[in-house]
Amino acid sequence: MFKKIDRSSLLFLGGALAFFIVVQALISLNVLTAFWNTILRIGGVMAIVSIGLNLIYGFNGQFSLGQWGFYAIGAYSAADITYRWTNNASTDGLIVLLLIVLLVGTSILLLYRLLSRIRGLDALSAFTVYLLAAIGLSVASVQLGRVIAPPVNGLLQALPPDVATTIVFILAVLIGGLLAAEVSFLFGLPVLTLGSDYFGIATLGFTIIVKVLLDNSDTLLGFTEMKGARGMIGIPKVTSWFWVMFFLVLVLVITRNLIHSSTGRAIISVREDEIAAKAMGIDVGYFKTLTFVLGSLFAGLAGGLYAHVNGFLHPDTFNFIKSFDPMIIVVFGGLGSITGTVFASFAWALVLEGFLRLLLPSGFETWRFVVYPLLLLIMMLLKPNGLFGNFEMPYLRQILPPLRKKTSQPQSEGITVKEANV
Amino acid sequence: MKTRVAIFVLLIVALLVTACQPGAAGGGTIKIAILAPLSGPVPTFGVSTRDGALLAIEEANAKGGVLGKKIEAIVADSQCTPDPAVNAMNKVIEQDKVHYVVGEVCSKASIPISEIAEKNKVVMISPTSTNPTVTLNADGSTKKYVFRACFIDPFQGTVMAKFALSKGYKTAFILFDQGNDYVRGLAEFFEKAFTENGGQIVGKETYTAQDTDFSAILTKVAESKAEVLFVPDYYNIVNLVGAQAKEKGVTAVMMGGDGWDSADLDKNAANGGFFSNHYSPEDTRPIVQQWVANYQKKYNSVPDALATLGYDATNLLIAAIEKAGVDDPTKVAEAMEKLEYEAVSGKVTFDAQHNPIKSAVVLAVKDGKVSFAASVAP
Amino acid sequence: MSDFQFTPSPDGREEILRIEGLTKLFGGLRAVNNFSLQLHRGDLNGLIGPNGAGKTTVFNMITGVYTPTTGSIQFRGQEITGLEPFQINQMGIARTFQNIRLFPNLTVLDNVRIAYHPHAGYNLLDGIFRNERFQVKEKELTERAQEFLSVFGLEDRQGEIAKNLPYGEQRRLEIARALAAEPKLLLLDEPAAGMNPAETVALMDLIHFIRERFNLTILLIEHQMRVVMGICEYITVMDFGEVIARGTPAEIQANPRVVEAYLGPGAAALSEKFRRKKTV
Amino acid sequence: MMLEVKDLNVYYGAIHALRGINFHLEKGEIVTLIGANGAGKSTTLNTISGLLRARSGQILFQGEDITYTEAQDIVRKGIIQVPEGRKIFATLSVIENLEMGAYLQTDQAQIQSDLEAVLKRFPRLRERRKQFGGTLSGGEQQMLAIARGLMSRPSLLLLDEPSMGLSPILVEQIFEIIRDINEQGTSILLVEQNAQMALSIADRGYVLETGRVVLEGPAQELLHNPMVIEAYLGGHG
Amino acid sequence: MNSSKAVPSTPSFLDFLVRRKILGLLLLILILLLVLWKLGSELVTNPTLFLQQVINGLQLGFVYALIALGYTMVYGIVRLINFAHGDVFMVGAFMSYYAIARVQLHTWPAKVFPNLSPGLSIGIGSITVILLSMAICALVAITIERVAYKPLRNAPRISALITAIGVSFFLEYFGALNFVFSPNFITYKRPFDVTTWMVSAQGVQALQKGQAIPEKTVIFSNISIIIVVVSILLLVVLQYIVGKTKIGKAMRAVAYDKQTARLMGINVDSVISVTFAIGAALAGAAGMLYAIAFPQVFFWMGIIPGLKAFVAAVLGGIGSIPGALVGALIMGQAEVLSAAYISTPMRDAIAFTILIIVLLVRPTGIFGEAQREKA
Repeated sequence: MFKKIDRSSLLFLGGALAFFIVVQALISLNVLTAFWNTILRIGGVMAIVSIGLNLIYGFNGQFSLGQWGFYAIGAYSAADITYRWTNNASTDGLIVLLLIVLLVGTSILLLYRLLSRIRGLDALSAFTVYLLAAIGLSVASVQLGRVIAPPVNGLLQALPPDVATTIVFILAVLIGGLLAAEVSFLFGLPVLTLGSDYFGIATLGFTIIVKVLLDNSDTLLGFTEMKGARGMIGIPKVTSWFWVMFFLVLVLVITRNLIHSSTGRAIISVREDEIAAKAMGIDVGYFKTLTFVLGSLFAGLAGGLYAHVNGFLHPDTFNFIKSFDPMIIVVFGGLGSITGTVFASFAWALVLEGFLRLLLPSGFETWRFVVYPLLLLIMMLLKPNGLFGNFEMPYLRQILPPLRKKTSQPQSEGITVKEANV
Repeated sequence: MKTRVAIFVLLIVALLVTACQPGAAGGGTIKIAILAPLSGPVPTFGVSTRDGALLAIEEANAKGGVLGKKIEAIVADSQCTPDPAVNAMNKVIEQDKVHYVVGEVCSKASIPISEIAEKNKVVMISPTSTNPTVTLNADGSTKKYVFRACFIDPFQGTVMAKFALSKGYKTAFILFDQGNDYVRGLAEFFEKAFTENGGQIVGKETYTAQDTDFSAILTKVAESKAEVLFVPDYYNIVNLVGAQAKEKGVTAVMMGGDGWDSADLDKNAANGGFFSNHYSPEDTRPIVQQWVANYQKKYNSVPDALATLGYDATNLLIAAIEKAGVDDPTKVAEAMEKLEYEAVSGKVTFDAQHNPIKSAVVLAVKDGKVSFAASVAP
Repeated sequence: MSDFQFTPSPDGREEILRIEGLTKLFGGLRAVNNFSLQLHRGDLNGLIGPNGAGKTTVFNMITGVYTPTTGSIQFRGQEITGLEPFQINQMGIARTFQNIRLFPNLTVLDNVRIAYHPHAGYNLLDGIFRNERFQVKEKELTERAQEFLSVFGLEDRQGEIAKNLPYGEQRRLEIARALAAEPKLLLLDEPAAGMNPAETVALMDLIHFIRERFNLTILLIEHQMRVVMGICEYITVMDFGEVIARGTPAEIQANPRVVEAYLGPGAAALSEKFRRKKTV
Repeated sequence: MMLEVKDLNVYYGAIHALRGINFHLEKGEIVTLIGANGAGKSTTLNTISGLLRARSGQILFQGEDITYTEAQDIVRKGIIQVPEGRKIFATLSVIENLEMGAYLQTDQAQIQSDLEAVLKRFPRLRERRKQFGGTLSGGEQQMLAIARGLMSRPSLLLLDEPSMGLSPILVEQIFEIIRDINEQGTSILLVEQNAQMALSIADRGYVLETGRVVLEGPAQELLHNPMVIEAYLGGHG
Repeated sequence: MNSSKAVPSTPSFLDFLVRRKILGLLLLILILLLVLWKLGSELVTNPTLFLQQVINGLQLGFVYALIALGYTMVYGIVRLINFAHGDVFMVGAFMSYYAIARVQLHTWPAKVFPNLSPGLSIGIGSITVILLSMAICALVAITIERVAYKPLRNAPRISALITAIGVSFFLEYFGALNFVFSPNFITYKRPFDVTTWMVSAQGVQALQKGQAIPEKTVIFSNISIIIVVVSILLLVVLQYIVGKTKIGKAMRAVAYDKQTARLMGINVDSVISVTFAIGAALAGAAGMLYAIAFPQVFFWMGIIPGLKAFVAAVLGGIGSIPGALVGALIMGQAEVLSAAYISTPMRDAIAFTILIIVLLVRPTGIFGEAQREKA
């Protein structure tokens, strides 16, 4: 049964395709106007961020408020790449970040192998090693990038502009995701040793630190094109409904395959009972880090997509108050339910930005944010486990393998304990 | 399970129904959308702007509307934040089918929506967004459909620098909000003009919009013995800075920009300070007196800079429509470029980058009153 | 030092576990003091003692949950103190818990499959791409897990959520899960707690059976003497962190210190004393 | 009749912890519930105390149905539990722990005199009255737990494994105290693993196994009942 | 130590550096030395300025302490991060604003007893106002607890956290409505005038209006004194309530062990309500003091102080009352000193960096109790 693609996968992919085509058709026919189009795209982007958070919180049990910071990192790094390409016709951003992502990523993997052989590893010391490696390699990448960029410029410029931009865009989104993932690895390494609520607060701190850095991106960080608090303009608006759906489906498939593999079960076991998981040979620290990095990867991807929706980035979008939004969505949809998360993301965007805007009578525009928390409150009181609890649609549902054919097991038959009959 | 399916279906149906709802036919009226941050961090700015704009529309309607049609105001909340602003802009363009937009207040919201305006050929006039890129494309060309009703930063910063020097002050300390481009712009151009003309900046400090405790930096100001403290922020920050400056022994004269202009400016805290503005309420021009009186009658408070600019922006728009003679955004935009209009904030024409050319005044805060101090031509 | 003598196994079996001078202090409290123990392949030994005697603390030190204050633990000749619990498990020591620690919201099958993870034979990327290797290994792993379940009579329950199982089945599931890690040494912490007599008898048979079938060495903590006396070949008795007796079940039952530790000091005499008071 | 428990059924989630327990306790008696770990002894006490809710059955205290009464009202009626593992408030001083026992008492003078009486009974506690509960030794904690229970002026004291983790000498002391408290008129329901000890001071006993009463009778009879001995030391299964 | 394929052991140079925590410690020590060197050199260059900044930080720290206590008490008892606490603080500030600016409540002693000395009369009046806003905040908090938290006590912990965020949004935006509080920044009317004193080698003098401060002078105002004194007073009262009263002891008992507290006859629900009320009352007082120090009230004013105070509570060890005070004082100093000497735009980032570093060194905060191991 593992060999063939099962019915639920076909149904899911078909359904996703159908959903994409229907919405795309409605967009093309202008039935769904730019207003709804934007909201749907934002909903999709939020779904990706929230799936990442659901992995971290819902499946691995780590209370993280840092998702928004990684989202910001993905958004700004991807935007910087495409900005340099479209405005300066230069690939230096692309090349340098690509080199950083690759070199630092490789060094992390290599160092991880090396360091994991050390008994009783101290997280902070390990962090220092990784940090030094990351800083060194980043500096090297910048130098190296200057050499490599010009020939690649020529190469890309030879392509039709649309194709080149698309290539740069896809790479930018992926690099944004990977960069967020690597930063999350460095940050998570020491911080993941903290107990649950303390971890949440430290990650909230991360979001705030990222926001402050973005506020000063042009002065302290030296990226003048990001323009700090003036907001970054000139990013090509290439994130179409297609790309949102493409990445959403990709993330869904990855998440589903991950969760339904041995790795996924190990991740969940950490949430269920850390001590029992350790006793069963699960390297709890490794799986916490892995999940955190994966969740942040998704956040970074989503950030890259978001940057190219409106073509404008402002640090205020990454304010810590908004960092609760993915958490609200995840809890609202149901912890541990990917279906719920996706549904809640779209519902959140459609209700808050869509219906409430349209339905509230004029003069009551400000009531949007009075109604929203009330809705939230009522929903939480009525369904404290979220809208979907742990319900999953068929594709995401764990399939129970069929029972093995009974082989003859004479010894075991005799002593098999019957169910307590009293 | 069933309920979930039901909810899902309901949402889809609702989406389709609302989406397919045709925007109300625009036959009998001309619609003007007002995008203002009614919620979010600074609703107070949004409320003022909206009130000013609504008053302009009301007055125009009282005079029979424009092109013989009534004007219909559509208010949308844009939260001074990019995403909601984009949604609000899309909503008024797509659902309400407006051709003219007054807004947004904050540059960070105005920039993304100006691109939508340009793409959809909708005339947009921002009452207060000072960032140059609001009216400019990425390549430096001017956006055809986007205008603004306020000074851009260089002008006010320069005005105040010159004014400070003319008063004989030689040293200044600048406080500005790193996260607010309006404040930052004013601060930068003040510094430039002040030092170029012989003054000296003895210190610069930043804060964030959420800060309330300025004790650390005000202690530094007191220590620096600067003669002028330039705080080009909105009145709420000025109130806090002014109140604490006195406790910290700061003797410098406070100066700032049009952000100070508000009925809520703490005249006690800002006592002895000066700020640049678009007009003086003491101005005897009838349009100014009429405006102040009408506003006071309707909203029971003195109009602030935001209300005034909201009023002016709307009037400029109406005048341009009138001048164009047709309800056609392209024509209106062309008419606007050549417009010459007597607004509350002075006689306005637009330069090549769609920024208004108008004169500024400097107002003094003294003994609980705001009074005219000087007039500066562009 | 300890009076404990390490001896080679009479029939030359491999030494599995050697604990020497193990001591654990919690603050000032001496939870375990100078504990020593030796196990050979195939041993089925018991560790008994009243509540709070320090038995579970010994288990926690063997499995790496606590680091011993002093002392050494060698598993098949390798020092394992200071290793992480998961590393110790991967080396071949599995355990169950006194107050059942299943993964409560997962299915019975997944509980077992999780323990099989270190031997899954495919990695993260295989899982994400669902390649051939994943398909094969996952199938193998699942069948293996089901096999374990069927040994424990839980095959029909594979889809059940673990926390909804009756108590006795939860116990058996926990043992099945521990075995899925393919251990050489199995530590059972009060496996019969909360079981009724019928279930207990069945459990004892089961323990015997798994020892044979999986070639295990077993150390178990138990309160119910009838279990310990019934199946253990050799028993170590602890009280107040100290070993107070060692020996075969018969020896232990006859040992006055053990009787006192369990039944109270001079039970009969004390009873007389209280009786007298009552009647006065 | 002081306490009567009829057909009590209690569940933990899906686990059927008590399966129709019946027993009773007369005024002035010491009754003991004995049995192995997980037999349902503590569950019974917690249900009487109102921490757990019975799914069916009835608990009568002095003729009054208290099956669904709130925990604090049960204490008010005169039943107090000295929980398993002492459960001293480690962050409160000894005196404060005792005051918590008297939480529902309002008469300050009476609380003071009770406090005095309790400290007199437990001189060790008087020595340590300013110390935090968490710093006491096991035996002292057990004394404090009993003393704290007495501060509520109970007519029925529920004791959950008072001998747990104590040395024989201390166990003896604790049991003497229990005896003593009983002689001064407080009825006692004692849950113990240490069966001989418990039966030696009790009037009657019930043996619990997996949530049901399997044996009951006068303590002296149970003490010599081979089934009890076997249940603990197990001749052979 | 034996080695084999399964047993990790690399006794090498790297092992030495990494395992012995040396690298990690070096990193931390390096950061610490840099900060100390920077601050030390500033202290030497201009000691009065430094002292002045410390005084500024002290005033801020005490206000944070009052808010932090509410977080810490609620967390200690129900393990809930009460995000709405900052907004209760805002309600307190608004209440005192209305009482002073609209009702002139602070002038009642002058009206009823015209012969009272003005200082005393304003003092009594201000105390009335602060008590009023404390009482209203307590009521608001009890209502919130009953409506939004109590029904979720047996639900997953995160549900209550989400409702806390919901309540926080609601209080803000409902407060922003015109007929509730206001969407505007409102200038707060202090019940008394500000007086500033200079302390120098010449002694203490009042600072005249418009007078520049001479060299080597430290100034402080009656506002800092009032804030510090009132805060300390409230802390003493709180310490008394928690330490000596029956309800305080019950609070500690419930925080330690709810089940056993129930066995003692303690009504856990009402103790929790009281805890919320006391925490909120402190926030109400803090609201008024904060508004006096930084005279402006605004519907969003609770968010940032709330966040900072929350960080302070965590820094000190959430659940610990002295921890909240120490954490808040550290936060106050960290904020002011980093604004003054390190980097103004980065001051929030610096505050959080300190928090993260402290947590890495002491995972449960400065006064936090170590997490109990369990197996």
